[in-house]
Amino acid sequence: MFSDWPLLSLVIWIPVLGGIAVLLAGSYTNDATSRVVALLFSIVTFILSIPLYTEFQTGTAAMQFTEMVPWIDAFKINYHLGIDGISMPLIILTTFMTVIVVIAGWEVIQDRPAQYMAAFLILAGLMNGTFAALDAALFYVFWEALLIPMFIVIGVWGGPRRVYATIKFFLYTFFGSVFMLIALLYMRLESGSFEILDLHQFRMDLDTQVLIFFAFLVAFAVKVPMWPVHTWLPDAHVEAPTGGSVILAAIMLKLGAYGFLRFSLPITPDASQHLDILMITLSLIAVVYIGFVALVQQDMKKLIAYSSISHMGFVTLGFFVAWSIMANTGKLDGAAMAMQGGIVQMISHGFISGAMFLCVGVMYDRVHSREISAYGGVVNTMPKFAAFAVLFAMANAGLPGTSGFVGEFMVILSSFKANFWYAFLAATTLILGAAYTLWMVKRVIFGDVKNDNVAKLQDINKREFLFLAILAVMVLFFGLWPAPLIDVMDASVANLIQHMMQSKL
Amino acid sequence: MNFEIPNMMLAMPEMFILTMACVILVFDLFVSDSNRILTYGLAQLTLVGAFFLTISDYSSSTMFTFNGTFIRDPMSDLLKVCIYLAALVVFLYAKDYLRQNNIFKGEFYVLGLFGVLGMMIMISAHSLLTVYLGLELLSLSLYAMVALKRDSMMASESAMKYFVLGAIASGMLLYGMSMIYGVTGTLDLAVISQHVTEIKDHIILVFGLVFLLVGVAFKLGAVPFHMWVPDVYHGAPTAVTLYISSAPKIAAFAMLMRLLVDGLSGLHEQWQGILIILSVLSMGLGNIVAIAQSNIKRMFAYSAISHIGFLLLGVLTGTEAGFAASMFYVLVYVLMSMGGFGMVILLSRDGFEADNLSDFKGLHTRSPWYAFMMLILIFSMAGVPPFLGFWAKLSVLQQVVSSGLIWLAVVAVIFSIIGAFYYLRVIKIMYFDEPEDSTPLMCSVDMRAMITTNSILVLVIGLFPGDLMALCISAISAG
Amino acid sequence: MSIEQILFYINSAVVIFSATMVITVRNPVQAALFLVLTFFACAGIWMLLEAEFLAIALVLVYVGAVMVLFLFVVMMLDINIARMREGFIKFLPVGIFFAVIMGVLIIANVGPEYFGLDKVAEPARHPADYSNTRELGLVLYTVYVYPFEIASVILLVAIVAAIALTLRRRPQTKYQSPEKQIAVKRNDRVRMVSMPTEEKK
Amino acid sequence: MIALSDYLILGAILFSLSVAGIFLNKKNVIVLLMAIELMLLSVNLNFIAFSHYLGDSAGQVFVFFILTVAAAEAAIGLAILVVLFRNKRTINVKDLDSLKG
Amino acid sequence: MFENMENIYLVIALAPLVGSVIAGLFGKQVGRAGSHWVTIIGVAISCLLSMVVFKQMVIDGAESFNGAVYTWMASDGIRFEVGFLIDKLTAMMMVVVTFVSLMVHIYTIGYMHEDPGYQRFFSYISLFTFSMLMLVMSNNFMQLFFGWEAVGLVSYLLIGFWYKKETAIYANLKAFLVNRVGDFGFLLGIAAVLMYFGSIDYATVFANTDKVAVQTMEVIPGSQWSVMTVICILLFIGAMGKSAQVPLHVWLPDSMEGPTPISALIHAATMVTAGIFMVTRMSPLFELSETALSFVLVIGAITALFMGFLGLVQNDIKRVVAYSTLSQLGYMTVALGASAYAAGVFHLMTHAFFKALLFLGAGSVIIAMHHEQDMRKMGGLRKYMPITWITSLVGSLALIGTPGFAGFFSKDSIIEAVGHSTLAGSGFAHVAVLAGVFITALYSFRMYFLVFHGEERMDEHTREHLHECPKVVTVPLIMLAIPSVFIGGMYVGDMAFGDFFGNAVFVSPQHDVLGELSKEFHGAFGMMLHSFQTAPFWLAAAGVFTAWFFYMKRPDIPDWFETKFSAIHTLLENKYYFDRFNEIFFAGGGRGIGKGLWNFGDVKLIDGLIVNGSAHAVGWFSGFIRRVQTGFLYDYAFAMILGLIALIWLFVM
Repeated sequence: MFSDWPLLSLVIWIPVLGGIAVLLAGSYTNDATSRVVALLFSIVTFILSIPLYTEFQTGTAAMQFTEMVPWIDAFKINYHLGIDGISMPLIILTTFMTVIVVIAGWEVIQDRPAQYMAAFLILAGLMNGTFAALDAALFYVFWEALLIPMFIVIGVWGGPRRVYATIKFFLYTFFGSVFMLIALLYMRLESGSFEILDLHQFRMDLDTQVLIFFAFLVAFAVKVPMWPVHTWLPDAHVEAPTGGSVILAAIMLKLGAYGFLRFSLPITPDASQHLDILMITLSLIAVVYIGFVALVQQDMKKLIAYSSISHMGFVTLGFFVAWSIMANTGKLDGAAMAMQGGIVQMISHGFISGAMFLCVGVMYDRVHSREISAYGGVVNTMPKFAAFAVLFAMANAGLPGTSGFVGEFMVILSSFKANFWYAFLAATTLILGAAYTLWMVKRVIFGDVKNDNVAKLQDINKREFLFLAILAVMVLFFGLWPAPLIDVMDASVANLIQHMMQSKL
Repeated sequence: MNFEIPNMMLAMPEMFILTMACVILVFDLFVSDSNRILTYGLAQLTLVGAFFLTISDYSSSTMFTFNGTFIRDPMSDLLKVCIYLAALVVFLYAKDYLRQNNIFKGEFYVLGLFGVLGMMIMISAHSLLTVYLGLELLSLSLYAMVALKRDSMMASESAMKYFVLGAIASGMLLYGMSMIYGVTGTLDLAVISQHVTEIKDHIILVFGLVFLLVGVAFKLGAVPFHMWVPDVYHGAPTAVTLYISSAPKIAAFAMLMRLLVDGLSGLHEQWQGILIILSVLSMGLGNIVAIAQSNIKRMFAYSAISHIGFLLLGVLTGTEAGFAASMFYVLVYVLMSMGGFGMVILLSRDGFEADNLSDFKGLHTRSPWYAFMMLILIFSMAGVPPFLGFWAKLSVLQQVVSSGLIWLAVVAVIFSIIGAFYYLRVIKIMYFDEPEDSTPLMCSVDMRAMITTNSILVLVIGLFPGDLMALCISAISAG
Repeated sequence: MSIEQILFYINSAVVIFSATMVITVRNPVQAALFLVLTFFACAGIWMLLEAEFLAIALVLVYVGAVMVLFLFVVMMLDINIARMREGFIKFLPVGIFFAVIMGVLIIANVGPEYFGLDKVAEPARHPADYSNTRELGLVLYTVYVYPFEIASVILLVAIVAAIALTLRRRPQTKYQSPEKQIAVKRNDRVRMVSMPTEEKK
Repeated sequence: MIALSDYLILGAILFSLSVAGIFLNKKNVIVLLMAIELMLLSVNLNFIAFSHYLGDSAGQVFVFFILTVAAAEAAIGLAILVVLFRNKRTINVKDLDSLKG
Repeated sequence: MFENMENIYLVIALAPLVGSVIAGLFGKQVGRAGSHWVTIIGVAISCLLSMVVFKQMVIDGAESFNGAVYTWMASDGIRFEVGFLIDKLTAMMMVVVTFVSLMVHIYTIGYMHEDPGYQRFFSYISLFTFSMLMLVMSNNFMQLFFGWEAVGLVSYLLIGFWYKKETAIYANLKAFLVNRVGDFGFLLGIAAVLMYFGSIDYATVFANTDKVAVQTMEVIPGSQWSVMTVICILLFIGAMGKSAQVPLHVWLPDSMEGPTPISALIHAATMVTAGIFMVTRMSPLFELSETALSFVLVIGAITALFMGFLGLVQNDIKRVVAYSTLSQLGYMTVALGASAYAAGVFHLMTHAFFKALLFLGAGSVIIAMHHEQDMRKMGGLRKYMPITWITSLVGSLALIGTPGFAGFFSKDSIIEAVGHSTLAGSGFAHVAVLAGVFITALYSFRMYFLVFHGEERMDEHTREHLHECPKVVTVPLIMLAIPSVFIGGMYVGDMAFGDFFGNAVFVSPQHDVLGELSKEFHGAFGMMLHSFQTAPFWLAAAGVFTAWFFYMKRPDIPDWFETKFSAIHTLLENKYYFDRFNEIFFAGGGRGIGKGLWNFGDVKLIDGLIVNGSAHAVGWFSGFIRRVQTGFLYDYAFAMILGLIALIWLFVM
């Protein structure tokens, strides 16, 4: 029944319209109504995104649910949407997390809740647009536009250093993306098209590819973020309100990684091959260096933020390890697994980091501190919460049976084929990840009640239980049975790898 | 030179404006201060009339009259229409401000309309002489308007500066014109263009060109001929700043086009180099110095300088698409700039100029709607999609890339990142800071409607920029 | 050396000298007068170039009107002349240096290399019955009617602007209004006030 | 025989003098206005010289208009000057620095 | 009834999980009794069915089962499945795990009956049982790793069960991290397996060992290492973590912070033996790398001997048992290194019983002593708690290898096997295990005498309340004491020297020490008789005697030793400074690196210098340039002229 609906347009524009509706509800009625409206729209969006999965054709790498309307003839830009197995899970993740964020912000945001909810709805629409765009210019428009609501969210509802953090966030990202714009313009000039799929076929010499690769790299590396352009993330996360951190970690970071898959790898395969060692090195630095840095953080959100960077290192490692595998073993076996691992890691990290930030948010709402040292023995007063917190911490540490394990496992297994030391360094996350996460858990959750604030804590209420439980179910589900996720992306990943291996020189 | 009977119909809008300006001048004498609104209404009607006159006879081809000193082509019509609209909006925004500042006088409208006439002449100029005269008509009107708030020390100071520097610039422009006249022996741009291709040794022409460009660059406010911009924007009454920052940019662009493209396209190689320098300097200085500003009018002034840098990017490519992109840019810029200064006017109250950035503090709390409108404008100026400013930047960058100047595009975007910082600061002040004064903004309905329309246009055209761009392309390519 | 050359050089010398004085003398009145001298000398040079009408116009319009306006303003504004020109010296060398550079650069381009007699021959002199005024007049109202009209508008703008900027209705100035004087009634002038008598204490 | 270049050089000198007058004059605005008149004069000289040597009347027409405009310009300039003086009680260039940065 | 074995296996694995979930998530609803019943029933079902499986596999000799339950995922042509491989080795492990677990469940009712986290505890131990079953029943490396980490998780949760105790939550973090170091190697090992075998199913991997055995790889550029060695050593690193081999043993003594039942279940009987089980499972791989075997042998020997020494100086009753466990794990590892897998697993089994017994006995003492664990405050408990005393004595005798007791058969087989091994390091290992016998006897009986004999050193209050524990405690003790005595003699023939494990264990002919030994094996009784002529017996006897002499007869001698050899004593007290070293070098070093990278890398270099630095530079530049806008007309004009000059210069000249 859904096959002839413009589902992608709906999941993009319904939340945007919903945002406007929430704003209107906020100005003409009361906050309670606007919350309900927001929840309604987010749920409708989520429901609309489900057919994207159920009606998805798994066997093919072709774009599905495509919509194509000429948009700006003067620039030859089309409103061209479509998804494959790589973008589809991300869209569903987005719509899903939006529901969670709306629920999570329910009572917590007392200051202009309508605008808060609206910002997230609009953000969701724009993010969906970014994932669904098949026209590079359209992609860019969504990509940049979503900075605005996020900028506002961090700036208005953020912590004490929110201004620094949000401007840093905006400028960093803006800095990255403008180079991508130039690269796109150049390719538009040379190939005559902004269509991503056309660009995939567009041939360039190596030098050009390398330049374009770097232009893309700046854009995507900032967003992922990769070392050394990661320093906006901890600040943004620390200062953002809980919902902002959740969306930032769960989805916005994925945009960068998605960019690699959609642009860098297929458009500049030779440059990617040429520079894969660089990318692998940066990824491994992210895993190890950031792992160490996370260890010494005193602020819970900062710690989780650094942990996010470290985890995203696996994603990029998985994406770029294919050529090393090829060089080392002479076969492509493992390349697809690495890439799938990266994608699984993206999805899983979306759930886990979102959940972790929500956990910090739950505590922050009660004590108004994110410092680890302000807590201790939370389990005594909040046993239910502690159970969730430990579960998510374990997932963050990559415990098998949780979704956090799957991606790391696949990436480590396949990077071993490329080089022993890649796998070795990547696997240090087993130790470092566990160390920083569980050390935090030890200091925050376990132990005797440390101070009055902790003693006065109330355990999570039904609303908090609801969103933590939903996330817990997701984390466990994909940990115990990741097959559904991997099946949908199989064809697309295979196609992408095949594409990467064809020289475009 | 044989005389031919001029085809007056082509200059109908000009004649209409002139007539009406004179009518208003006389009419105003018989209008008491309390009924000054009638003068205002008449001025607006004039613009509306000119608008319909122009579009009723919208030209699809190029026509000359007055012995080739007057040209009417699609570009001129489009730009003129935009100038009417800009002036209309400016008059509307200015009304309350003028009233509050006791300069709600007929002279403002008369001078404003004469300025519009000057711009129209510049746009339709096809001879060095008419270019010059149009420019002077505009400039003299502007000088007077800046000083119109006679009891303001800043206004008179800035008028003086504007006047002196403007006179120097037109002196240089004239010197350049004299050299070009000396080499080609004609004032007619078409003939000049022809001669330029025939003359082998370009050195004297280039010499003249440099002087000529100094004059144009001054009018545009390109570095290093920009020094008047911040002081005049800052010192002039905001209503006048609004006027200066809007329509005259379109006229300056037209002048640039007439001189460089219609007249000296044979010297493209040279003027491209000059424009590159001006452009890079403008983008750099404008964006960098804007950061240090605490006065929003000054900040917008530097922002204007940087936008001019971007505008030049399109022209310097020397291609039709590039010109169209620049044209698009200038129209977009004018729309955004009007909105920005409109907001400044909106915030000012009786006798109080709300031109400090801190006056915008907590605007979001005070009046969320206006804050949102300003947000749209600011992000648009910063070039963030999906707002209109992005497409403007995109279109010029695309042309720069197309003409192989990728490094220039990179420089441009780097400066636009720096620029984003001070735009973000405005948002920060509006949205993240606490208001010092929590009273909501009050303004008249027409102002409110116009500001809203203005900002929403920035958004809506930003979502569908194709038509405007197509219009620009067709205007350029048909000419 | 022909008489033309002699006239040219004398006039040129006067132009340069007086122009220099314009920008260097302390007193603006002197400066204005030197400017007048410059115009006169220039008008002489224009005569050499057979631009009689313009030469006359220069003297009549400029010296006669504009310069008088200048002097008028100078006198009116009551400027403190004693403090003139301090600070002139400080950056003088730099300023002169760049002025010279500027001059050299321009002269290098307009000099004999490009505009010498070998490049541009001196045109033949017009016959004695040639009227420069007539020639200009012929084109001014035909070929250049459009610029001419614009010029008129510019002058109009100047008028409007000058009035708008400088005309002051002084509130403290008292004007007579004869019609009101005539229409005045006794009651407007005198008001009868009844007061209680003061009681003695 | 006077070469065209002679006139042009005179114009150039006049132009340079006027420019020097503008940026060397640190005291009096009115002198600035005079320097501007000088600049226009040099341009006029150029035009007339070219007009003469080219045997084309357009240059002289141009000068005619420049004179007109210059007069108008002088009027407005002086009007602004008067306004300025009324506000600041000075026309010292050095005192015109409330707008900067 | 048991036609479809796959369902049986599923029930075995899932029954404890169900119990765990019910007790964990609905603990409040089902109540304390409800949760222990539901978990005990779950584990009991598993235990019974495991015995059925054991019967089918071992006694009826059924074919081993290898099948998938569901496909976890399929990526890149490789299927990752969750499935079961049930053979004799698995069956034996299943019985051991479920039986000990059942005993511990029952015992817990008594041990934890006052604890507020009663339901949670049952949930955890049931979850552990499930995890351990998944581990041993796995038919592929991934599931093995799943179970491997899952038991680690439960261990983490249980060590930190008393989360208010700072030492407990320190210990559980330490345990998890040290285990993660092992897992790190293990995961790399799995990666290597996948790379060279193209599969992670045991069956496929073991079928293709020949092809891989000849391959080499470059770990350090320029040197070719045998792939098999690399794989085995990596896998063994995992085993070192889980089975607490030096130097990854440091977590085990600290894990005694957890409740005693889990010390018995997890940290003595089952989880720590996962490494032994895993190496045995991987015997087809290990057999192909002598280097790896030597490595295993030496590590095991070091653990066996040196961890034993530490048991001598401990005063905490549970810690003594813990070091004893370490030492015994060393024995098992030595057996693996000597290719005597069967002996190793045999020891694993006997050890599971008697060590669980010892732990539960210690726990019983602790209950009676009101959670006092210091042996210096005990003594003479024999009178008060006879069952505990007897069963503990049985356990100790089994531990030291008294002929006839279970420990004797398994341990002696190992010692013999090592003696016959020809691998590099086997000489050292032989000496170490022999010395270990003496040490084991010494510390075991030191503990025994200190606790059950001699003067009563506890305070009055405690003495008055001393009494034997309730039945839920004593019954499991008795139940465990029975196999501790008999199981050795029953199975030594089959397991150590027979072909008990069939295909489950592969020993290459040149390493087959047990095969050689089996030629001299003439029944359990014969072995006992033979033992009186061998060193181990006399060493053990000497150990017992020394303990009696030192701690019963002349308690001043140990003190004299302490002062005389204070250096050695301090070394032992500080556990060879492993903890200190780890604390300073790894934990401190890690934090130091983190701080350094953060402060210098992130804060100063990237953020300070580059990001904010460029922002400040722009800001400074902005402030600087704006001063060019002086406000003076002549400067503005000058700028224009300069611009003009520059343009002329550039474009005209």
